[in-house]
Amino acid sequence: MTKLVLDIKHLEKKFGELKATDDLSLDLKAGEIHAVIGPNGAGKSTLIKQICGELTPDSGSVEFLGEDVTNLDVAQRANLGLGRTFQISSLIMEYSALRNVMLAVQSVQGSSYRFFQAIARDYKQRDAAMECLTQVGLQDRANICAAQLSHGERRQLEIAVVLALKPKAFLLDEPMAGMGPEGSKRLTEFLDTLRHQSPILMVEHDMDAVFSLADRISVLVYGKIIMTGSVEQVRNDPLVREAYLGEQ
Amino acid sequence: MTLTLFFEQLLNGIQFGMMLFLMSAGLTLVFGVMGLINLAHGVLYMVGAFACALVAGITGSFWLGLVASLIVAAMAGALIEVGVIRRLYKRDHLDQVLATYALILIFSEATRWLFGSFPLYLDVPDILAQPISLFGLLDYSSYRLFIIFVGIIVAIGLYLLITKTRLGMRIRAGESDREMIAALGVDIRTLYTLVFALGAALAGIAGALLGAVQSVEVGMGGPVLILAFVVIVIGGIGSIKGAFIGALLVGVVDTMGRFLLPYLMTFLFSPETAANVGGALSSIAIYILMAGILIVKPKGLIKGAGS
Amino acid sequence: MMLSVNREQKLNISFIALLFILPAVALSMDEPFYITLMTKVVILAMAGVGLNLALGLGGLISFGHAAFFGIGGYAAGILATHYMNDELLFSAFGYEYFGTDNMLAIWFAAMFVGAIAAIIIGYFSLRTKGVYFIMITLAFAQMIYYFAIAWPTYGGEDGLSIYVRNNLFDLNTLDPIIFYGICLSLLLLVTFLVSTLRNSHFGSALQAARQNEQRLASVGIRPFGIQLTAFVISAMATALAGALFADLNRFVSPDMLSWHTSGEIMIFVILGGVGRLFGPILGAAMFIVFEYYLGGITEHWGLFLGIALLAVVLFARGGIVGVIAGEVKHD
Amino acid sequence: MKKIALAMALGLSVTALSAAPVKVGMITTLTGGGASLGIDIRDGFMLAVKQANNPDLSVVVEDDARKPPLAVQIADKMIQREKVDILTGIVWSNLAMAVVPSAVAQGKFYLSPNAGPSALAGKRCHENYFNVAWQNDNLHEAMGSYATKTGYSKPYILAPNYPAGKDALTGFKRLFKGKLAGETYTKLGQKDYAAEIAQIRASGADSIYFFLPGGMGISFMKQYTQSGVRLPIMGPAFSFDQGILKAVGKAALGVKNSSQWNKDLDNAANQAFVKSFSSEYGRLPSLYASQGFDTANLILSAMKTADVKDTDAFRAALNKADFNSVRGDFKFAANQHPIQNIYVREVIEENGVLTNKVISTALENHSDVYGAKCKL
Repeated sequence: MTKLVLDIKHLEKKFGELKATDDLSLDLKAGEIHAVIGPNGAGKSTLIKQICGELTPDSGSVEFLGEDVTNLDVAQRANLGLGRTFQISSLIMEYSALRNVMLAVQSVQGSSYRFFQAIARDYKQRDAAMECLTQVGLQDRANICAAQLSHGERRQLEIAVVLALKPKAFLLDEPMAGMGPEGSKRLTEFLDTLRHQSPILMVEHDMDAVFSLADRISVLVYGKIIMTGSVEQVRNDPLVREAYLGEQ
Repeated sequence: MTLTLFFEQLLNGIQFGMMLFLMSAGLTLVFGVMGLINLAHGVLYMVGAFACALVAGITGSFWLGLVASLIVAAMAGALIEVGVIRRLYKRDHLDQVLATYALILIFSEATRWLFGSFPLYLDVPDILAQPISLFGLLDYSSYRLFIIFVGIIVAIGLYLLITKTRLGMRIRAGESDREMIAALGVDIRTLYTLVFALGAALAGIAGALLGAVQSVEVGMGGPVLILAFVVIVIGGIGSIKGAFIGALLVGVVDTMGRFLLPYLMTFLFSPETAANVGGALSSIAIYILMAGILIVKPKGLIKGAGS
Repeated sequence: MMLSVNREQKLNISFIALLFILPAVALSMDEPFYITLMTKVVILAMAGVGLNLALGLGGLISFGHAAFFGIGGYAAGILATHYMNDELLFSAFGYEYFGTDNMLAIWFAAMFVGAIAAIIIGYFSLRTKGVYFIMITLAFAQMIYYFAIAWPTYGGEDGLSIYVRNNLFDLNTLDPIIFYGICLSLLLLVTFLVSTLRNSHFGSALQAARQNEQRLASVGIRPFGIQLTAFVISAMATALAGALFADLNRFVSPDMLSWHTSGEIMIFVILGGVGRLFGPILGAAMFIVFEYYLGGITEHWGLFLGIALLAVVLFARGGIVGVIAGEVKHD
Repeated sequence: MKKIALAMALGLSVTALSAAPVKVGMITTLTGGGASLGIDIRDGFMLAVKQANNPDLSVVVEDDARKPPLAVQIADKMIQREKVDILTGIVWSNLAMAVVPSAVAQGKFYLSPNAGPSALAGKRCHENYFNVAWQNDNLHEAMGSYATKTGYSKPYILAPNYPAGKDALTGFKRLFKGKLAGETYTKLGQKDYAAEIAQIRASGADSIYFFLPGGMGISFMKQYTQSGVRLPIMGPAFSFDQGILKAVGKAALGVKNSSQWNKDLDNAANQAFVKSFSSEYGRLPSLYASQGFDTANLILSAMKTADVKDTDAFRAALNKADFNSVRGDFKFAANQHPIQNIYVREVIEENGVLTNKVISTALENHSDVYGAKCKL
């Protein structure tokens, strides 16, 4: 049996009367891409937030690399190696693309409490960041302010930032959202190579991407996982077709 | 210490709470709808008190003065909104703080120019000047009971306004989504002017009502402003209900603190030291309350808009 | 290497030059009062530079920095008073301390006490955001303010007189120009440190925390620690300014702790330009010059000061530096 | 507001005495809370200056807005730039403590027209510091003595929680012989006194003594009247003086308060002062105006016999207090604080205007207790 990287057990989260997460269990194995799909309002964002630590579940637990991280905050989980991207790009808008990535490198370096060394002179940090930008193809846009990047470029930058963290698992919240067909295709190819680095748990709407990338797919409806299986199993499940795919 | 005294103090606390509610209702309304930090709220309070004192002095009628305070403060509010505040909604809190601080300087100094530095005379109307007996146990100021009454009326009025009227619907819409109401075709500029004027009128009437039991002078708005902020922060900024609860809480804690702390200290210290220590503690009681509540509930007791 | 100098840097350089030239002119014209006035500007500017670190770089709108200003002042006042009266301040492990009139020791004490206060206030306040943060910092400052008024040992509302200015090496600190020199050196030092900090790794994380806390946390840097550190450093600079202010006036009073003082320090920062290195210095200079000259012209100077401030907010966005040097540039 | 008030008498070319001109710097509160006090001091002072018409005396006035650091800045300016010889004008003890020690240390004279903190009367007294009003405790001591004489056995006393408030209650207790029904320190600037009034009612007090200057006193009196508690009230003059009585209203009628001056004191100087002040400014003079007036006359009297540049001679001339004080007999004690009578006044209505009438003398030729600690 492959070792579990992420193991989510019996997660519950209520907002008032609404059960946004309902006895949800989910795992991520080494080397795989696990996609979570579901209609709007199924509770995908709430799930992501509980995995990365922005929300605390009412009950249940999240284990990462065998360690219970349920009570850890976002930064602590990130330090353990949980690299997350945002559905709507969440960047440091006044910083250049390079500075955005450098911040992630800085976190890995553990140098955030260096008060006197000028960041402009930290060539190690700069080079490491540049490498990540090159990986996603943004090397020519390194000095452009994040606010001035196009939507697609911001998505790429999100990925570059998370690469710089050298995470032990990727947590991608709709990485394809808002990308053109060309961009989606390139990103799909890129993510395919990424799985060898670390496993990926992704929430995604783009079915083409999901079906071409995922080793396993979980279907989330009203806060519950109604099934988990291979691409084929999910494609052919009548329940899924009715609850989700039937809509399209 | 008798039970009667204890209840009288509790009543005093509630009464003080109502005063605080009157002071802070307008502030929290303006913050809730427009997301504006209005340091000039205390100035509008002063404007109301001066208008009331002036008109009451000329006509001899406190009630006419009260009406005048409402009108003048609302007009001053509308003037400020159209002239200055309107340009600040999209700015950050810092610009708002600086601009409304500037308004404090301008209004205070202009008022002094017009009225001079000596405090003005304003007394309660004759009909409310005499104390009345409560349950045959104690004499209580009828004017203070009147303030409790006005506080409740204002609370109910605001509740009805916000939940039952068209204007209230727009205000609620504005609280939850500022772009949306513009999309709905509501004239947002007029709405904001209206809300600001309403907030100002509430401040003005509070100034007139409290001016009659306190002193009407330039600078009277400063301490009020800080108190009102404490109240709305405890209650949850933008929530009228929160302001009501916060005001009662602050009123009771402050009054009971002033009353009980020096008393409790007599068990620990000599009478003179007790008066000193108790006095010192009671003057910071409400700030301790506020810090305590914010540490436990960082967004105040009631979830308000714009927070 | 070519040094490219942008407009903001030109402005800063010319302003530093003015800080040196003007007192020299005042000295040559035998107008010591103007030196005193400039000393006040320099000291208040330092309080502003301190606040600017938290407010401008960190986005922490503290409405309670008067607490640190006043704490610094009282640290100086208390140490000096005990020294003068030869009264025991504290004794520990058989060592008895009677205060000091050595400025270096006083500065250190002011910053130390300011830092302790900032750790406590910051630890609790940083759990809140936005307007709540503004108000909780105000609440803490008000607690200290009322405490200082009511606490009789060090004068309560009457404040504490120092009578003689404290000493630094063998300098005649009572000579206005020498005291100005001391204050200016410290201001330039503090400003240089803040500038270094701004460009450091820490500064990068701090400014990121202002723009997007969520992002900072998600790359594994805890905003809380970064912000608390910035808050404490900011408070230390403001406390140092407070200690100097006490020495300037030879007097400390709870007035230094009042919310008006917090508001004024904040106004220096906004007036000059939030987050600009020299913003608070220009802001403080403008404010004092305005207050002084208007005060000399009319009894109703508050009215005109108000109008001037309003004009700056409405028509000069980004403060004075913003108007002269344009928008902030990040690489 | 630099008002060079006196640049007059240019026509006079010959002066009998060739003494150096005297420049007075007045730092007082003209804006913000309590501005009316500063305005009265200034107006009283300037009236005397105008009447004396002495071309050798010039005055600069500036507003301290009741802020200690601003007062210090103005003092620095007046000493360093205006090169004044004498400073005066400060209303508040805390501002006086900020300005006076360093001003007198720099060899300037300071004449206090209002504040009299105990430190400056005792341990920190200075040969260049003269108090022309009273030591802070004086009026409170007078009321303590009055309460004893009147036979009150259980007064309730209250004051704000700050040094002047504590001095006030200490002063009252010093000369009051008997028990207190209660003692309360309120928050400085407090405007609601319901809780305190309830406690007074419950305490079984037979009288009330309070020191609540400015708006605090106005608020207390209004609320007290409405509360239905009917105990005799005593206070120092500050809460019942001319400038504030109008705002307190009829609630103040009958209140006993202590003052070293009143407009009905029977001496020629006073009658002339009241008359000329009223016609000059269109209002009745207050306690503060009388103190400002006396301060100016004290300076003028010293100028007649001494040159201000000869510090020792001028100091001696001031110490003689050779002028007609509007409060009658006036001289300085060893610590250069007044020895004077302190009267009990009652608030009355006279021609539709609320004002005070002297009803008795509380203390005769009274000085302060701190002088013993002064080494002058």
